[in-house]
Amino acid sequence: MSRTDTGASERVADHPPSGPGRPRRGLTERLLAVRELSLLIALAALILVTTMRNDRFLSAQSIKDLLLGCAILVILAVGQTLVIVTRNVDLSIGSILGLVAFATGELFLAAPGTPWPVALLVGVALGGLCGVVNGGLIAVAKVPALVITLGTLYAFRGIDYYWAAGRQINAADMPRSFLRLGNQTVLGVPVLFLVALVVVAAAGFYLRSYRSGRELYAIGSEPAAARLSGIPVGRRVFAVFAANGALAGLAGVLYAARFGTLDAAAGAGLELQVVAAAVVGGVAIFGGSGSVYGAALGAVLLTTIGSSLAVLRIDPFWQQAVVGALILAAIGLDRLLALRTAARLRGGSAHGA
Amino acid sequence: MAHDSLYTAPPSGAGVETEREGGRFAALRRALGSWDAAVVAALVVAVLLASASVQNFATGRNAQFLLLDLVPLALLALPMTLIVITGEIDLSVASMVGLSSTLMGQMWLSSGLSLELICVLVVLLGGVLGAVNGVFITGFGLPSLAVTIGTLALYRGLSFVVLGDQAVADFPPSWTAAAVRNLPGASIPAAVVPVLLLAVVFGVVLHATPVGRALYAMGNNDQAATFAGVSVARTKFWLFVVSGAVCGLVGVFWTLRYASARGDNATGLELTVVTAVLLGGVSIFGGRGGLLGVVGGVLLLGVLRNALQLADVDANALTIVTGTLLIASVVLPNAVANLRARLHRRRQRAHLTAS
Amino acid sequence: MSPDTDGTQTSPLLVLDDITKSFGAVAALRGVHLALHRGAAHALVGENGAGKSTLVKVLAGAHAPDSGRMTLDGQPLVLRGPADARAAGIAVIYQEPTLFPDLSVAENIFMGRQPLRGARRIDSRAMNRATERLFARLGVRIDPTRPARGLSIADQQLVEIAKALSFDARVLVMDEPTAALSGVEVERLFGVARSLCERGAAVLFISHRFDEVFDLCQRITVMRDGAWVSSDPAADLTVDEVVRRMVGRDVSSLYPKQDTTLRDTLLDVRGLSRAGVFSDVSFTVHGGEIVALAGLVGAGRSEVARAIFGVDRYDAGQVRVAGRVLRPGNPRKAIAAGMALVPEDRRQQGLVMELSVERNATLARRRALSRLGLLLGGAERAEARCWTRRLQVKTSRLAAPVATLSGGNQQKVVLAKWLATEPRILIIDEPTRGIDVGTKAEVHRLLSELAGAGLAILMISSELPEVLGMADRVLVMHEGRVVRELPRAEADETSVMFAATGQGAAA
Amino acid sequence: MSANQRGLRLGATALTLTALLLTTACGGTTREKSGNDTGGGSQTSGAANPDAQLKEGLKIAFLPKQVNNPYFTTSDNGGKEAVTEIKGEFKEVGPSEASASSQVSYINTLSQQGMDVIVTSANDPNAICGALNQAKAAGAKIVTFDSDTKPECRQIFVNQVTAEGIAENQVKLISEQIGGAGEIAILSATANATNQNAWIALMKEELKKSEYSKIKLVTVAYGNDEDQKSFQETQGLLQSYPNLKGIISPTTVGVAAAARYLSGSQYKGKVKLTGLGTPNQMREFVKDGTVDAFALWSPADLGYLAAYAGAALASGQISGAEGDKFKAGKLGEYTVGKDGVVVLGPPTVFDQNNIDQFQF
Repeated sequence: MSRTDTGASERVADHPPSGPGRPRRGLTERLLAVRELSLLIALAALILVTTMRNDRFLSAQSIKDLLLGCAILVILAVGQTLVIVTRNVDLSIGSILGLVAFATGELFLAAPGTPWPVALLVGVALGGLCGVVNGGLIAVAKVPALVITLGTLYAFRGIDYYWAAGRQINAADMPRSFLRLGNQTVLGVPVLFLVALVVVAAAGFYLRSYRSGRELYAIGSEPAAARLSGIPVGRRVFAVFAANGALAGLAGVLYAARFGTLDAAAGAGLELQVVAAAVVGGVAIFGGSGSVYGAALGAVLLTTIGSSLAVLRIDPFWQQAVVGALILAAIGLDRLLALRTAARLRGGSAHGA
Repeated sequence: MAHDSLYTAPPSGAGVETEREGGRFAALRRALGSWDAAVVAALVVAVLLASASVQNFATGRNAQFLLLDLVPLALLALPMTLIVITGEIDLSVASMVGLSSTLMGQMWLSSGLSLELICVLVVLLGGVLGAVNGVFITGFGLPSLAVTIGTLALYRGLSFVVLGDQAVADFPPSWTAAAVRNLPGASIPAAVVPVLLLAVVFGVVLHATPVGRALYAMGNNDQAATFAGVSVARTKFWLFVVSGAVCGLVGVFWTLRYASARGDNATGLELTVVTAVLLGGVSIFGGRGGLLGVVGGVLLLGVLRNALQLADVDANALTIVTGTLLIASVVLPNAVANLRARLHRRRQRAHLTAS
Repeated sequence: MSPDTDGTQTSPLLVLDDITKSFGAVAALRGVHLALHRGAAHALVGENGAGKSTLVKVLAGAHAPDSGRMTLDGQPLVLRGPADARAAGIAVIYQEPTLFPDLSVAENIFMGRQPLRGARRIDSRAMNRATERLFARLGVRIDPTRPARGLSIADQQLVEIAKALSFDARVLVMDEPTAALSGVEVERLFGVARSLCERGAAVLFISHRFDEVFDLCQRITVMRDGAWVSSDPAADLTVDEVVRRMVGRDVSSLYPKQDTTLRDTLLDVRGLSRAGVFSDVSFTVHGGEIVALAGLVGAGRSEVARAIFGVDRYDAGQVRVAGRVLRPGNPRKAIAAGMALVPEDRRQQGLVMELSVERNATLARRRALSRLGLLLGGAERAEARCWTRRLQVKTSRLAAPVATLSGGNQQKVVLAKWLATEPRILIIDEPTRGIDVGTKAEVHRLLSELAGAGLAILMISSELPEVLGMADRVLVMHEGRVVRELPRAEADETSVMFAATGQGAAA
Repeated sequence: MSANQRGLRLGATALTLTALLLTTACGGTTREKSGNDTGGGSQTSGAANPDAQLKEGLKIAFLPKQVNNPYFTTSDNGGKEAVTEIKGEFKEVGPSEASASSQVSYINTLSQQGMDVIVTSANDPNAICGALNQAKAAGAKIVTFDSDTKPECRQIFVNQVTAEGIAENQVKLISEQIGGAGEIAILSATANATNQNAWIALMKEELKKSEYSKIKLVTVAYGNDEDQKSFQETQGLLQSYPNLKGIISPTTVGVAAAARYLSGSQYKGKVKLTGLGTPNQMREFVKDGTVDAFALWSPADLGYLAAYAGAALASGQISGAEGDKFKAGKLGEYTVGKDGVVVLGPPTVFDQNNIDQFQF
């Protein structure tokens, strides 16, 4: 915490400011805009390079594939953003997704006539339940979310395995109407991507425009101050984990619709990509700052990297290494920028009185 | 130091707030003072129960299998204990083992170096991998959790890059046999001996040297440690280097034991290591725990898995058991401490109103 | 008998009755009474550690009292958390600002109470306008949309004040809000407080500056060692009387610094600067001398001490110990050169609260005590026993966590830790903060003895009587610079405060 | 230098020194020196008695690559059927993730439990060898199926088909579908999957035949047996090779993912797909016209045969030597081939006409 005089405020002793002026754009907002812009530039550059190698990369089919491919990751990244903003992390989402995806298949097996909206609701509810388990354990034990969710990562996956017992659910077991959800398009845009867009917009709107949304940032920014301000920290963190679980549940149902073939291993290892997407998207791992738009862009970027590696015929084994390198680069870059900003703010004027 | 408070739920609290925490942690401390003993007792109970109820458990051959399976886990738990005591974590250990293993395979395949030299190089390279973690964590001041999640992915990815589509398996049989050989005249694997030696070294460093004192101090309060002349960053850096070097060693052992260098070696082992360390009574917040408890934790975990496996418990149930054990070993001490603190307060209140 | 039955006309708005609160073995509040009246400002004074801040946290709902009653407007008041206190109309300005660095200034002020528009959305334009209006009332101009990160401590405090104002609170609690403010800002703040009073609010004001206390407040409550001492109309009291009640005995007998002969220069600080924190700090300390570094909170005193000791780096300048240049940024080198630093924040910097007394007392000596790199046998225990005896630390056993000790005994453990290193230079930051009066005297006697034994002592203290009583020389800092150097004979309350508040500093 | 640092450095130095000492003392083991001294050929112990009756009460354990793979669930169920027929004790154990090291631990457990036969599918041809040999020494008979180990580590390998058979079949299927000419690609599982690589090598041989001279194999992609990855790789193939006419995916996960991708894309019906898949997974895509025909052996029969082979070994009917014959219940008589390999038979081809007769 810097406790230094910046001279940033101009003290006017005798004449108060002349009426309410037009609010200027805050520094935070400007920094965020910079991050989102640079992500877009990176994305454009990547697409350009890949397209130069192979012009089909920019065909309608290919763009459709990209949008379809990133939808699930975008939804998960939005949920993870909610969690990271409060200075927590949820590593169990991959397992929640797998469990819910399998449960969806089971539901259709058990009750073949189930309309897909019901399945969607059941999946979201089951995901939410998993999130409640996470949130509850964290609230009760007051231990880092990392450890709890690392534990539930295995516990949920174990339940999934146990339940599936080596069985597989196939596309034929699920109703056509449900599977169409997975690759249908509206005006050339996949439904899945539209769902993701709605989730991003809703979460972004909530975080910006609602008191409880702003409180999430407050909690991540300075937990002790949040408590003193009367913010129900425990309740908010609990709710965030429940919401993240529900979003992972939604992603699980969509996963089932998209891939059609389900076994218990669905979504294994996805948590790394999701954390990477959020972090690359500018969500500070220290909490308190970052936006869902950035996280969503991060998810799109990661998916595009995956696709272009395949198109560029680069050894697919590089992909995981790239994910890791991106996480390191993103958090390192954030740190560097933060230090720079701090130095600039401090160096601005030393007791310029 | 932003990273020390990251992901720790209890309020870092200003001023008097910590005084209450002090009270609670004192209770926690009492609960944990006996944690070592509890782990050892649980271990004894587990062994006795398994011997009595699980067929084929109490045999020399089984002991050999059990111990051999535990060698990597035990080795990795040693530096992890020290790291967690300083309030950090290293999630990249399993990936470092995997990368060490493939590096060993690649060198054996294509470099023409002698295997002895390769082994040394792999341990040193492991140290370099750990140093990368260390630089990001102590040099840039980033949270170890985030950094090692990144290197978890990076190193695993690289280990696939290194060997790509092959598994190197033609290591000399004399070497691969040595990795699983028993001590003469006993059904105890010879590999246990270096593990024990290292455990003693780590135990002595942690419990009877100035370095160990500094580790506890910085895990509890790195500011106070800095004011007392402890080089917090430098010590942590070297801990991560040591962790990497031990991973290199485990990589060598793993490769020889399974006679196969593959990109997916030791996948997911980090969870088991962290579980064993926490089960051994090391506090995830840092500053508390001992090596004896961790060794107990490793053995307990091994005995449980082995016995359950022998009792034909489903592998999936074992996954659940590991996850649940991890959660229980962090939730239980805290829940107990909370309960005690609450009882204490109630007693105090009763005392006050009575007077 | 209730202490506030004497001659007040209206029934009090907020009453605290027999409030008790303890943390572990430490009793922070023991049967405290307080009554705040509508339209009146009430001062709460007491030494550091007298329990004022704990009382503030009880009022804020951050701490639940162990026993006692609170009533607001005659109704029993139970605060289950800060949110309850807010709902009851109690606003608190803390000693240390509690802002969210990542959020905008306006959001910091209105967190949880942002103005809304349709569909319960936050109306950020209205929020920013309201913020500008609040700042206008305070007469400052801070961009409402800038993040709180990077604000100066004074500006942070102003944001806190604006926050409290925005409540239209019935009870306004101010815990040393003026420490970092300039004279004009203090006047503005008092203007706001008075206008709140006129509207019928009750104000509780905590400060060490008696001129401000007597300027603003109608009643004064004195606390000492967590206990209530007295509540009287300000008009019936004098400064001397208040100080006597705060300290509990005559001031002069407290500070037994003996005159000693000066020896060689041991600490020589030349042109030390750290951008934005302090600049061009130069002074020397001789063996046998106690030099006090005085100034307001935030003037940069502790930061200078940290830089000298090497915890922080500095941008320019030099530190010499007995003539030899000390490597910057390395506390271990400083310790090796014979320097010791007893930091201001015992809990965060001085002690590892969960480790035992023994481990804490020997932490800085862990290397010296080891044989062949091993700490075996009872070397640490013997050393710890020796020093805890010499300093008369009261503890049940050396293996007890230091958190279980009282504040005074904790401070002795810190001293033991550093005296065990047998330093030549002792830098001691707020040596008696939060410890009881008896131990205070012991600490002062000890410092005097140490100086007599030839140590060079650099003392940082916010307590003027301590500075004036103990120091051979007083260096006064203001906004990161040493603005006055006063020999003992010339130092008095007026001259030090005058320099510390920056008045006439330029002369 | 600080003592702290000194201690750590001391440790590192000591470690290095010890290792270096080791190096010099032993003179060094290099790859060239060690050579390939692992003797080949399966070791057969004891003579076989072809007339011996199958013993009852044999303890037969199935250890698949992982227990969460539907393919193995099916084949293990086939094994169970066989074991029930011969009145043995059946057991299925295995790791939840396909890793060789956890298989070792299970082999040890099984050997500790005194199993008569261990039927396993190896995650790594070498890694589980040591444990298998120990189990063999402890009296268990070792049968591998689906994925083999080194021949000396087991007595019998029950091969689903010969690699040649697969290669022949797959190339023939794709050639028929694309009309004998054009570019094709292969979508495989993981890049180090032993049998996949063997098949791919043989497919390349097969393609050299004159009748396939107009077919060009452009690349091999690896979907890692993950849905998402296989999806992306299929997508990448289609973009990189605009003239692609067909894809062979000789892995159940890959072929299903590729089919699902194709069925929702503009390439549906235009780019042909064949491979190895289960009828249940592929039924949808055969019916909607994405896939004309694909092949697979019966995993259940594979497990069934492996169980009988194990029982025959344990009963002394066969020893694993070339030429040994045994009866495998409903499947009839089988002969042990070279290196102890028993071949299940040619793969079944599934298309629109027959797919509804199969349920697995």
